[in-house]
Amino acid sequence: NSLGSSKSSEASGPSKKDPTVIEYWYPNAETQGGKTVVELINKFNASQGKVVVKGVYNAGMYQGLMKNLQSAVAAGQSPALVQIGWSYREYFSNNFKYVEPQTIIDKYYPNDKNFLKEKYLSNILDLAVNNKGSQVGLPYSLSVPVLYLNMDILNKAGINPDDLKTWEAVAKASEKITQVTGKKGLYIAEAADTWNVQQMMESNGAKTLTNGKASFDSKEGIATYKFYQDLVKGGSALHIGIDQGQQAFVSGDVGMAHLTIGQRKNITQNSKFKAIAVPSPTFEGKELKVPAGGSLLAITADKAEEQKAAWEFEKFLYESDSVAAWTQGTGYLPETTDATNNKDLATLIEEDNMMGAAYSTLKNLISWAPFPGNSGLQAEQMLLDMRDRILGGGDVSTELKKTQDAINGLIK
Amino acid sequence: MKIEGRLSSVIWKWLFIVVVIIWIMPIIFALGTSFRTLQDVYNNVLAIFPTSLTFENYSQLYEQLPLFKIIMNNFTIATTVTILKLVTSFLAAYAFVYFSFNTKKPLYFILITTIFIPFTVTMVPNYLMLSKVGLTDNTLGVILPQIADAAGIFLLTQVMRSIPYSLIESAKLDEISNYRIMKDIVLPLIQPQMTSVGIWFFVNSWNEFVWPSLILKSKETYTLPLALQMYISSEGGTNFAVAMAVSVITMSIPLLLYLIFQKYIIGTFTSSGIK
Amino acid sequence: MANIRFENVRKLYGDHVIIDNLNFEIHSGERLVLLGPSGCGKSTILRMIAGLENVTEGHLYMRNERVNDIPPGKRNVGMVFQNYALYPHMTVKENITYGLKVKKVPTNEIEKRLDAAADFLQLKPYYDRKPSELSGGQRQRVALARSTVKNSDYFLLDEPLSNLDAQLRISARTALMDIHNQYKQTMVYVTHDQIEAMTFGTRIALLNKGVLQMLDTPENVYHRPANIFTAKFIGNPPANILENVEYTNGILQIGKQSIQLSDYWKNYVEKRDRNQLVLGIRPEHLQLSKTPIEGSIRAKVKHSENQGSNFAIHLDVEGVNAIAIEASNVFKDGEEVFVNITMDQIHFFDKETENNIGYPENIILKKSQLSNRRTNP
Amino acid sequence: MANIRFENVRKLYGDHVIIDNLNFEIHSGERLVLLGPSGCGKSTILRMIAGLENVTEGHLYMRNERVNDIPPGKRNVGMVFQNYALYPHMTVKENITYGLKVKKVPTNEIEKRLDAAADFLQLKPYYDRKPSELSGGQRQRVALARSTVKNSDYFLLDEPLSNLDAQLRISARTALMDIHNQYKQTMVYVTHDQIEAMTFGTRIALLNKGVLQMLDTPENVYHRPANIFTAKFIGNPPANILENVEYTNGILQIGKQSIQLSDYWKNYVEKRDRNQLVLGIRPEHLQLSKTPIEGSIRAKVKHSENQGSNFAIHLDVEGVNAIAIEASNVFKDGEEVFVNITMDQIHFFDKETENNIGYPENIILKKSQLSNRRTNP
Amino acid sequence: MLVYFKKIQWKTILLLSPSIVILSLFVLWPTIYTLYLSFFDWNMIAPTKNFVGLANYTDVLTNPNTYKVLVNTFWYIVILLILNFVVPYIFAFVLHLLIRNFKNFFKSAFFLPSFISLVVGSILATWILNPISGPLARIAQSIGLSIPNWSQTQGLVIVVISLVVTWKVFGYNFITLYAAISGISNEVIEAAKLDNIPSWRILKDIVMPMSSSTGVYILIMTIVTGLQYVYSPVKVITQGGPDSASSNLIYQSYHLAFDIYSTGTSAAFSILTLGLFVLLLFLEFWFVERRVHYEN
Ligand SMILES: Nc1ncnc2c1ncn2[C@@H]1O[C@H](COP(=O)(O)OP(=O)(O)OP(=O)(O)O)[C@@H](O)[C@H]1O
Ligand SMILES: Nc1ncnc2c1ncn2[C@@H]1O[C@H](COP(=O)(O)OP(=O)(O)OP(=O)(O)O)[C@@H](O)[C@H]1O
Ligand SMILES: [Mg+2]
Ligand SMILES: [Mg+2]
Repeated sequence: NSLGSSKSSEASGPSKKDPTVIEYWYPNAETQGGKTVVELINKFNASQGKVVVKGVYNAGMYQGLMKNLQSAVAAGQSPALVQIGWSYREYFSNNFKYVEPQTIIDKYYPNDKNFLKEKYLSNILDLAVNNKGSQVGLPYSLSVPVLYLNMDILNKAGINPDDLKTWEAVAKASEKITQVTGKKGLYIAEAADTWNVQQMMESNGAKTLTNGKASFDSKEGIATYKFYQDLVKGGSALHIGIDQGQQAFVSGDVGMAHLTIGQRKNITQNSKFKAIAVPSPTFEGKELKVPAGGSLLAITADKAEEQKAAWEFEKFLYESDSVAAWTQGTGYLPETTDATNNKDLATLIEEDNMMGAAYSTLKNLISWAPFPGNSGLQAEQMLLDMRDRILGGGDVSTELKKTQDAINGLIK
Repeated sequence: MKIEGRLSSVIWKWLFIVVVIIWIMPIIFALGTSFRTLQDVYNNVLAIFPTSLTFENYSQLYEQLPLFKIIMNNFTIATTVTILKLVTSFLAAYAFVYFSFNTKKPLYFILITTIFIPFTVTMVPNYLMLSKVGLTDNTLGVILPQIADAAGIFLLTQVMRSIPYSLIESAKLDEISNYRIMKDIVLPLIQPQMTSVGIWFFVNSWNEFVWPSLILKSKETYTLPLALQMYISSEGGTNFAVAMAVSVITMSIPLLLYLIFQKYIIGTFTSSGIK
Repeated sequence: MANIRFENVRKLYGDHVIIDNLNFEIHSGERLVLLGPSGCGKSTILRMIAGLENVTEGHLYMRNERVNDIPPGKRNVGMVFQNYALYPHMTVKENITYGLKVKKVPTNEIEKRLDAAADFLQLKPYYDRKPSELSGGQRQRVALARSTVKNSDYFLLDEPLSNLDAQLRISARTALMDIHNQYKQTMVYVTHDQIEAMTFGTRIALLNKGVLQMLDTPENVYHRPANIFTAKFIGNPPANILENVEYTNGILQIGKQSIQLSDYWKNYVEKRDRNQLVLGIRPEHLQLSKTPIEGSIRAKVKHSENQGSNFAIHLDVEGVNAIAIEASNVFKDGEEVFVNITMDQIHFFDKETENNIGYPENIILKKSQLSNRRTNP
Repeated sequence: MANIRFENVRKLYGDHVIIDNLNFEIHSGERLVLLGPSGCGKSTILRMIAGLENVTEGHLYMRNERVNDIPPGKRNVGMVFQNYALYPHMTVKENITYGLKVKKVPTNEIEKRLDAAADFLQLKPYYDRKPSELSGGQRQRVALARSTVKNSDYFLLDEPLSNLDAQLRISARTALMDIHNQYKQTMVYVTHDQIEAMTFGTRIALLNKGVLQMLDTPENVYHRPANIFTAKFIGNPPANILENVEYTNGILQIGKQSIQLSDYWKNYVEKRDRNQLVLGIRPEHLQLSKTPIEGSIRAKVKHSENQGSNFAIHLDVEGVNAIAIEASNVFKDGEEVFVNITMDQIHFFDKETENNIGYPENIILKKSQLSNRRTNP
Repeated sequence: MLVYFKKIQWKTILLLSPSIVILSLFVLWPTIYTLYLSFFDWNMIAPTKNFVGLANYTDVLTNPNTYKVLVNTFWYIVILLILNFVVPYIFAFVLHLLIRNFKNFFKSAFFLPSFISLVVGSILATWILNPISGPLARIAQSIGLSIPNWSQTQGLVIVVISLVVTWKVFGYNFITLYAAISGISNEVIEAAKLDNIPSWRILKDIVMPMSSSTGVYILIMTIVTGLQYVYSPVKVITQGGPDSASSNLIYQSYHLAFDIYSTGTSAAFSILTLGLFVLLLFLEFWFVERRVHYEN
């Protein structure tokens, strides 16, 4: 990257002082707002002459980005600004050097003193605070799971979307869909994480973590997994990988799909049926909880110049127009309070049923199973394996107990 | 060959045709998909050929990426890797087969063992090494570790060992230099294997993804497999149609080269009777 | 001085002793024919001279220099391999000229040599064929042509004409002699064809199981075989060997019959003080008659073989097989005939050592009359 | 009825016509020797019989059945390949027994056949060697052994003994005859060895450039050659051919000299109404003398060749090369000699067609006396 | 055989040095470094490495997942050997000796998928074999059948992933074996045909031994690179799931290193994997090599 950056600094030659060149790493594929990222960078670079941002796309989502970051940092070449997936919050903050945004503000930008408080809801800002209380970065993309509905199928099966407020109702609807239409009733995303399951668990009163220890092996935890397992066993819910699952839903073979709001564009643009979304369901009599997906922006630059440049760029990204563009490009939720100042965004949230459904759950946001220390990634893998085993027919209580013990063994 | 032979050869021929169909179908599917809109792909899964032909996927690519530059990068890398691998493998194999020296066996064993070393072992140390000398985001940095592959040495050694030794003896009697023996005798005789392994090297380097994705950062240095990754995402969904357009571009270039030289390449596989 | 000298050469393949203590010299410019039964080590000797096979023990000299460690390319040796070793991917023409091209021999010189070789071997029509498109004999001729164009100091030929028809073989042989007369290379020639051996070689080396049996001119090898092996190996049909011949007082007892030995033989044998002997005589030196002649012995005709120009009459002489050669066949199978032995033409071998016991002086004189050496054509 | 019949067979390799319109029959149980110059198509014919090469045009019958489309494995043919085609990865023993094992011949039967073959080919010591560890002749013997153990109806041998020494060749040939007498396979045998051809074949087929020249018993092929090609090809040295012989009134004009033809020839030739003739006579039918005899012609000795049992005297007869065979050599190079021609033994060929014009009746009688056929040993 | 080459060592050095230098630099050195790392608890970026002795090895060896992955690897090897070694051998033999027409067509057609990357192959497989809405599923549905949920089914997932790898590797193995088989002297095979040896025995007893030098190469490469190739489809399709059912040794060491950032255990895992492979190679040299036919 040293070659690349020197090249771009030459390109912007005539200014008196060479502009500071910084790298910004992002994982957004073209289907996930990659184009918007490039537009925002270009816009920023054109707007001023002191900083040149070089965007670096990293394939393989947050995981791929982390892998590359790991190698780059080991080689002493970290970028200035990176998008870190929520699930990597603990691992990142424990192992990489970063600067808290407030530090930079205090040092170089006293005028921005209240920037954080003013821009974010506190529950959202807290998503980026690690277990040790450090503000690792600022929330950037926010995604929540919603329940997408294929209205063609639902109408045929005679199901009212307004009834789908609880998982119990969803389960009934799923069975009915299969009975009436012969199609699959429900698909709950099975990505390489247990995000969607966590939504169910927490909304059933189970706690993934209590006081830094795994605690999902509770009555509610078991009940939730049993519920999920029965859905799959019953045959109306689909048990399949994320790529094939979303393909099946967009192709019109599934009635309901519990997927990230990030899929909004994909679904609206490519499906032929009438697609709407409702907020993630909760369990009867329980409070709705939705774990936040998406990423935070962390500053990894260590030179003062670069830190400043990174902050300048970050500030630009949080301008309401930028956030609006970002939200529209990615399908994520706006993370800042003033984002709705942008008219387009405001109308979008108001008029787009899917966006609205997601937006309405912002207040229910919780953070994504922040297992402490370095064990987080391994714990996540264990949860994943457990999910596979349970959906494959394993005994719920034993599996939960086994996995919880194993994770707590790790944490200890 | 004759009557009975004919019967079984008919059965085999049909079996071959079935396999060929299975082998080719995905390619046709990819080709067809690349000319359809994503919506069309989702909703008419069975239609292999586009209901309405669109070049949208390709034009989208052309707009978003420095496509020509990327293809050139790919080409430079794959060609260099292939040539360097073939040359070094050939030289080493020749030494292993026709020279004798006391450390030959252990040395050969060690080199062959390197084939067994998974890329996970070498990836990070290589990255650290190359970034130290400033070869990240650089074509050379992509090329170098790819050359380190003993598979060619292995194959060519095995093949050279099946050349009748009397041919080499005959040349030795005429005081033909090793260089000429390589060029005039060994090389023509192992040409089929050189060709097949050469194509293999080229195609694999052409399609290499893991290593370049680690080392290449800017779109100007990208290769096609990296471009493909830009359309694959578990979060936002995969743009299958555009991904297939990238794939079609990616596969069509080596394929085109193959078709141009096909007569020559396949011809080398029919030269029977080395011995 | 392109000579070759073997000094105490031993050659092993693994544990197998192939050549055991070989000592002999091939003179510069001679045509030495290597003869011997299949598997006796002929090709191995050629390969050692060429440097393709290392000498396990002993010394090999060429040009009076020890060459054990000189690589093949440095010995200036041309060789026709027994299995041809043609380059399968080159055409006939390329096969023949490849070595010259690499040596940067001028093109017109290459063409000249190619044409000459292809001419006498009748290869012109096949210039552009690959070896796989040739018949066995054609391949052999290409191999021969390839080494003749080389004009090397040493020329080793391992059964170079074995797959050719008789007429082509004769003309090729004659051409090879012409080439030799022109360049005077040192030729070592392996053949199984006796006539070829007799007509081509200035000397013949006869080997058995890696041991040299006799090394002499064709005449001497034929007419004065050094041992039973040589007598039996040379000649077609081979010499008749009558073992268990008792000598007493000038009388040879052969089975139940006896013949009187001529005086000079009598004196000679008596001086050697032996009475257990082995008698050897060539088929053409047995005369058959239907009626007894003085000094002849009885035999029975077993069968006769038409060999084209003459007949081989297989006899039973006192229970031992013997063959006589007659120009025409007037004998019936099973008939009794009388065999007359020409005393001048017999050989006596020691029963133990199997070596020839030698000849009385006046036989040597007579034999030398026969061996009025042919000059080169 | 294991016969073989070629009907209008043509064989092309690409554009090359190798065999053009071949018609002949090989009788069941006979030993046919295929003779012909190198590259004339002998191996191709064997390969067509074996089914390894398809017949381009025409019909090939075996057991009176058309076999053009029968695969090789179904023809029950054993074959010795010219270049052996041994399995390089199998030992000698495995090479010989592999086919039998696959056929599930009982083990003791396999052992018996193996032993018998290895015995007569002296292969026992090499059972466990790979072909690469054998000498050329040993490899050839393995190839021969492999096909003899097969006991097939047809037995094709492509120069099976070419790399063996004379003695081994004779014993192998005898053993092959024994095997043949026992199993009466139809044998087709390619050889370049004339004596082998004469002694082994019940009939000889002589080919040239894919065209059949003569197919007859060895005696007839030798003594009554059908055409100039046959006369020149058979015999070692070959028959002397004097072209440009003028016939007028019972006188043959040979160069500047003339001889009187015997009466029966005179009548015969005159009836045929020719005066441009080609005269053929075998070397052994020329008698040389130092002094002129009635009816002899002058010639000059060019050189003489020692052939072991006799001498080949190369002559210059009116500018034409000729060869005479003499038991001993009393002639000096350059000496003038007188050549006497045995009238019974001469052949006349048509100058255009090159075919033999035939023989007067009383010669046929005399010749048939010579061809007192050998019985089998 | 020739001995003269012994003296000209500098030529040997000249010919071998490019390969040795490159392999040492980019393969051997990293391996030694990895061996070194396997004794530490480290994640590549932390400032200090903790020496833990053999702890990483005991970790790996006591983890039941390791054995699961080992068993998977075994099945991958078995399936890949059948599909990418045995079958192409048979196909190459049949095409060379039993089929007369369209040879070049078949050669090209078999070879064609080799041009496509495994990533693309995997994406295609995900789509085409989607058990709900893939084209194959649609066809199956229309005749009343259904496609098993292979990506979530233990065992089956290994088979399908092996098939994806086969799709790519088959053609190369096929063409390489074909080249070797067509190099066998025709007459040797003819000799066998004359003896009415059945085709399968010709393949087994003559063609396989005589092409065995190339055969050994394909055999080993099928195992080694086959397992490495499995990485791509696993990464794209299943990420090792369900519950590691599709993981193998290579993927697992990748997973440990880059998903879990357990550099030390990954290093130990890789070293153990390597040890296993070297053992396999040794066995090969011991049992197979001596039966391989080499001309020299
Ligand atoms: N593949 C081929 N293409 C063209 N011509 C060929 C091919 N194979 C053989 N020939 C030609 O066919 C002719 C007959 O070959 P064949 O092997 O039958 O000869 P042959 O009589 O056995 O000769 P020899 O005694 O030398 O073995 C030869 O002139 C040869 O050059
Ligand atoms: N690699 C080997 N290992 C063991 N023995 C061998 C090897 N090569 C040759 N021999 C043996 O060495 C002996 C001599 O072989 P050589 O080839 O010199 O015989 P030859 O006289 O040329 O016989 P031929 O006339 O049959 O060609 C033979 O008995 C052969 O079996
Ligand atoms: Mg030999
Ligand atoms: Mg032939």
